Amino acid sequence: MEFIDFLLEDFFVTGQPLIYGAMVSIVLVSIAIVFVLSYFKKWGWLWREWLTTVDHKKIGIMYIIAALAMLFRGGVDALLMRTQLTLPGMEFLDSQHYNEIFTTHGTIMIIFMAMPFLIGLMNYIVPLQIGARDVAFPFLNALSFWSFAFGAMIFNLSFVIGGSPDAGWTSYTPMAGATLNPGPAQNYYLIGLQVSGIGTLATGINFIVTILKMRAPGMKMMRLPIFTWSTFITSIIIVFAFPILTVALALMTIDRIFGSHFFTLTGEGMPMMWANLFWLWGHPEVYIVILPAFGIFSEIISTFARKQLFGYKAMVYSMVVIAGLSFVVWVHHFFTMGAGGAVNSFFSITTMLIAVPTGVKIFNWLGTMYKGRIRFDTPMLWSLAFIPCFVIGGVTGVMLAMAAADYQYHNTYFLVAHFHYVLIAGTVFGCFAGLTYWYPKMFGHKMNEKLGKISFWFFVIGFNVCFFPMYFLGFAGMPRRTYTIEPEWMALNVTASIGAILMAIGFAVFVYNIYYSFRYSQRETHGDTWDGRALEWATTTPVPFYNFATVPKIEGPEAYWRMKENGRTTYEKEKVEPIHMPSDSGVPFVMMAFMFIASFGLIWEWIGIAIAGLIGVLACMVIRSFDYDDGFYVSVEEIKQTEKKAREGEQ
Amino acid sequence: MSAHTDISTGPLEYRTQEGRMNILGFWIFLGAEVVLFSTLFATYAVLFGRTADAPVPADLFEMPMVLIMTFLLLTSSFTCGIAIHHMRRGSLKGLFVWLGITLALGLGFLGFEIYEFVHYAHEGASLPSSAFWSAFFVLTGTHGLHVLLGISWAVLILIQLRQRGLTPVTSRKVFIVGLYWHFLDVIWIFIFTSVYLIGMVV
Amino acid sequence: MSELTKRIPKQHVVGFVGSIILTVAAAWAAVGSDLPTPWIITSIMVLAVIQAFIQLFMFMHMTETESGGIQAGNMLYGFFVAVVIVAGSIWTMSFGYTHDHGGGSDNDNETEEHEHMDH
Amino acid sequence: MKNIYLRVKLWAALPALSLLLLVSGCGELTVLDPKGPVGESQKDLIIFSIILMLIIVAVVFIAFTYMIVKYRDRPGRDEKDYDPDHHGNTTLEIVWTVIPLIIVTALSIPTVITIYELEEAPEASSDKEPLVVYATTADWKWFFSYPEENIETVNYLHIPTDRAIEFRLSSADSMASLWIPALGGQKYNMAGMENTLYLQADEEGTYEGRNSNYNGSGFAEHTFEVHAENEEDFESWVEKVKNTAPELTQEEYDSLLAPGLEEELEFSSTHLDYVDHGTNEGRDYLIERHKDAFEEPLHLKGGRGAGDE
Ligand code: HEA
Ligand code: HEA
Ligand code: CUA
Ligand SMILES: [Cu+2]
Repeated sequence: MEFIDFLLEDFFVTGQPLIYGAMVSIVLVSIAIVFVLSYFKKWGWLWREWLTTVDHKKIGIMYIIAALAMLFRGGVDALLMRTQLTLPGMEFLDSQHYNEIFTTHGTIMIIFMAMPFLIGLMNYIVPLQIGARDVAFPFLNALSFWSFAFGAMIFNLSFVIGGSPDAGWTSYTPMAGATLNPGPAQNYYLIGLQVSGIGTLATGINFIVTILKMRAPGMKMMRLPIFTWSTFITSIIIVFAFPILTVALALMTIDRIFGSHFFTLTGEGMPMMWANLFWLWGHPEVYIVILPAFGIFSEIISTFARKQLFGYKAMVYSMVVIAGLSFVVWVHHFFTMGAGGAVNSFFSITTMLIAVPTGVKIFNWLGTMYKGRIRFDTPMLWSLAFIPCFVIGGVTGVMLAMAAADYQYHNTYFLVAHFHYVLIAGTVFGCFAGLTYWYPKMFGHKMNEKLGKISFWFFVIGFNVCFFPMYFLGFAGMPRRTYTIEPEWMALNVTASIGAILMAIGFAVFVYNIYYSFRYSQRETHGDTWDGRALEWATTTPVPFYNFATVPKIEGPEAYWRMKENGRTTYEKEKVEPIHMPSDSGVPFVMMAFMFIASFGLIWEWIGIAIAGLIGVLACMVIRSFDYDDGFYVSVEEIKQTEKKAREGEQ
Repeated sequence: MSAHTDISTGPLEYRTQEGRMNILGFWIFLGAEVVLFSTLFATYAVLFGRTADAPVPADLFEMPMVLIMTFLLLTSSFTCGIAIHHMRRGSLKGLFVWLGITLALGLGFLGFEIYEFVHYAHEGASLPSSAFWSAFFVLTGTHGLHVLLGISWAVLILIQLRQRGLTPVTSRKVFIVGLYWHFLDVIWIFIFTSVYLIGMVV
Repeated sequence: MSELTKRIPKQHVVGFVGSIILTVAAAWAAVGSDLPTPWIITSIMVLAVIQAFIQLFMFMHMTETESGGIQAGNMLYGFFVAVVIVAGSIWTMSFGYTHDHGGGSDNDNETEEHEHMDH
Repeated sequence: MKNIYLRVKLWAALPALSLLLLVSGCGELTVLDPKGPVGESQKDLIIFSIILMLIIVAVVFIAFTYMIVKYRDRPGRDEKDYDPDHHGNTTLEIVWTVIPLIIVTALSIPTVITIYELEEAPEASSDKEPLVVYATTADWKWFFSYPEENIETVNYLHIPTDRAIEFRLSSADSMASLWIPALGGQKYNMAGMENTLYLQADEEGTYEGRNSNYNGSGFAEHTFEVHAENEEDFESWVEKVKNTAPELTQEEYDSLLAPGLEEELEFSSTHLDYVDHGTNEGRDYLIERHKDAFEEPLHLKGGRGAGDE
């Protein structure tokens, strides 16, 4: 009886029609998935082809699918918020639920949408761009993916079991501490981010080694495609920033569960230290989600302007400078803490300096278009829209960086407008651009152009209509994270909500386009869909699991462009040799499933379950340590067969 | 994986492409560990002096014990170096002996650390006592946990050495665990200096 | 490669003896000397950094093989970020003037600490 | 190609629109219509930066439009201005590195000057001693203590005009941020610490004040009203409170601290007699008394609640 009471009162989130709806739909969708898989006898296929795969291309695709799902979830959160904020006195959400929703919206969008989306694209593309057969550590790569997937699952579970965190994606203490915020909700945030963060760190290491050690012969660093460069630099930021988050989350977890006093009011703890650690990671984090997007735009603009990238070296060095500066600006997120004139002046200036290398990039993109012959396919449209929108976001960032003025902008919708302008125009446009650009390589057919353009215009116009008014809401004194608005802010909020609806339509058309193109698009017969320049276009479409039958020797920048000029391919019949490939493994999935159990135990402070799960994790590590499986060889015969089939359509 | 450019000279652990990549990857991981520990150091430094009603560090820290712990780890780092040296000479026996000594020293260190923690707890300084003591226990405890992990990991590798002898793979593993062990010594030097010595001075 | 023939390589012995000496020197500086506190803290931190380099070069062979440069660069960047985190946190979190920093009577020690950890 | 022009027009329209709104002095934009010297210097900085930013935006937009119009792929385009191998120009690259550097310098100088200026009481009223007000928050209400006058108010504030107010900010529990947009920027209220914020009103009137730093379910209602009046009115208000309001007993104060919303109240003594939450001793005063009260989050429905009058 007591147990049932517990289930109804604390375990499951009850009393909200929205959440009942979510529960029912989760159960229905799960049943449907189980049914479909059983009916079509697909369980074995799922396990063999996806859950145990170590192929970077499949892992990349899984990342992207998960990220799209998270964009949907985060987007629905956004629409709920916009609904509540449209009119003064709205009673659609009460304050508690509104707070939970902006918290999950922010967290999901940044941690479980933006990063995995970009990491998915990196996974698929980077090994292809450098002429490698996989990443340096394929097993670790699978582990990273599953740690992200289970981390995201834990976080999303909070919605129906135990309640969602409600302290903002920044989770400032003492509000997020155990005293003021008891219960499992905040633990979901801590543990969900922790689990996926470990995977991100591993991804960073993986890509650094991949890019340093697995380049095709002749592919010098200064010949790398610019997207690979951006991945490399992003990975460095990841490796040096994520441990800070790991520690910060761990400290708050220990505070909440084991009674320490890092960020508490009692025991002389120091709540602001959390903010300090959070932003020490958090600022580099925003460049983690923008630099790969910069890389994508560079590839696309150069391809569709049909010109070499302007100022390749400056593009590389500017990213290096941004990466370096990104570690010395974090205090701009709490200028209002009162750290004094010297601190604020220093961090104001370092922050504004980032405008310089970023400006170099903007002008170089314009330079790339100069004397080009620009085609306006959908990927290019996203990239073009990025430039003016991002500049608006960037220059308002510089306005925020002026500490004395920031005392007025801080915690207002001016800030909300800034970060959506950079995150959406930068990261989200970048993801959409990259996905449509590389889509034919991944799936063997283009996305429909007409639908693509419709979704583009809805999304871009909606985006500006939604977020531009928010700058003025900031000037009008509207604070962020407020669940209800004053009458004088109504006009602008109505506008913003209309914009959000336009964006939602844009996104819906985008998703529909995936389905439509799957059904009706013409299949690609040629690997080089867009007349591309980098090596990923040199393989056939669909890409064989070993990527390249023969690895080409690289003679300069824009490797594939040169190969095309010299009539070379990645399949030179005489040179085919057996290819060594890593074996698939179920260990990453199982290990992270145990991690999931351990996390769930920790979140509910059921230490027994937590320990049991951890033992499972350790056991998997031991199994892995004793695993001497050295992979397998693909025979010359099989390679020739595969290539013959794949190249049938080409002459 | 791409071209297996294997070589036939030089230390065994570097001979395969895989071995070289693993070692490089581990170095990069150590870079991340530097950041991880420096975050703990930063926290410790910021929370220094926030002892609330608990004892202050100068009253509890004792030089002899800290010195013993330091020498244990320093020596183990040295013996680990010798173990790797023997491995590179192709002496499995030498490797076993010296790595064994290393682990024994590591266990000794852990023993002292546990004793120290229990002792402090008796004196009224434990994790929940105050911000300062939280920072102290988490910083030193994280290091201790790493040592424990290093020992267990090395034991697993010793078993594999038994089973397979010195191969490019096993020697790579030994080398990497060796790097880990030395690295923990580096961290301890900073704990010794900025926690214990400074804690005794001020 | 002549080192390889020896049972105990000289480099490692030198490193070991060096680190023992540095440790003893630091311990002495801390409790045996009567230097002013800021001096003590500066000097023992310098000794610690030297010891770290002994480990990295003499025991861990950081610069060995063609990845040596990368490995060294990686560790150097790690140290840069470490300095930023430690010094930066102390600087911003001590935020001087208007804040009651807590720590009651230990306050004096603390400010000293802040000034001298910035290395 | 119609689309391109449409978009160009759209984006050209946005900054023009913003400029329009600005020059028309849109009364709703509180931050740009400040009522005191602190907000005034921040507004000047903001306007200065907006002008520079608009120039940058204009340059980028014009260049952008030029590129996509002139170099778009269209039938019958002159082949001579297509140069696929063109990939750099050192002079240009130096130019667009140096000019932004100069702009950043131009922004930094007034920024640093203003930062230091705001650390002190405003010049404009340096002839008078600032009025000291302890502004303490507890979830989700404001306590304003006037130590010299020995009075305390809850959720509203009276200040004299043309005299600097020296706020001593602190919090009894979660972090908050005192913000009166019409008078100037905000600073954090934190437990166990004390922050100083100077503001000043030059015009009489009633202004909105609020906590702008999210702190849980009562956040939207965590507001207060600021009545700025001339020195005489202020004095008589103080007298009135002194004479008519009850004393703030510790018992009463403790019960007011419990998390929740509160009415406007006034007292003829201050809580500083028992506790100063800005000191180390006061940091866990509230927690010791109301630890268990945080279990249930407030489920406030939309609309203005207790923070309103
Ligand atoms: C993709 C993510 C992303 C990116 C790229 C940026 C880029 C920048 N951000 Fe932003 N930022 C966020 C995401 C991002 N930000 C988020 C999520 C928050 C809020 C978090 C929260 O509190 O929840 C935030 C908050 C934030 C703040 C804190 C404000 C506050 O809390 O009060 C500040 C303050 O300085 C700031 C500044 C900047 C600056 C100066 C840049 C610069 O990098 C921009 C540089 C670009 C340009 C300037 C445009 C192009 C340049 C030219 C055309 C050259 C000429 C220009 C000049 C000379 C000015 N950001
Ligand atoms: C990459 C990051 C990212 C992205 C893409 C977005 C996208 C959006 N965000 Fe987000 N936002 C953040 C990151 C992001 N946000 C962060 C970090 C915060 C701070 C959180 C915090 O304060 O802690 C924030 C906060 C935030 C706020 C402020 C909340 C507050 O302070 O009170 C608002 C308010 O309007 C908002 C709105 C939106 C909207 C309308 C979108 C739109 O772009 C969304 C587009 C819409 C869709 C993609 C919907 C798709 C759905 C359908 C098509 C289905 C429709 C069906 C049904 C409704 C059943 N966001
Ligand atoms: Cu050299 Cu261990
Ligand atoms: Cu930032």
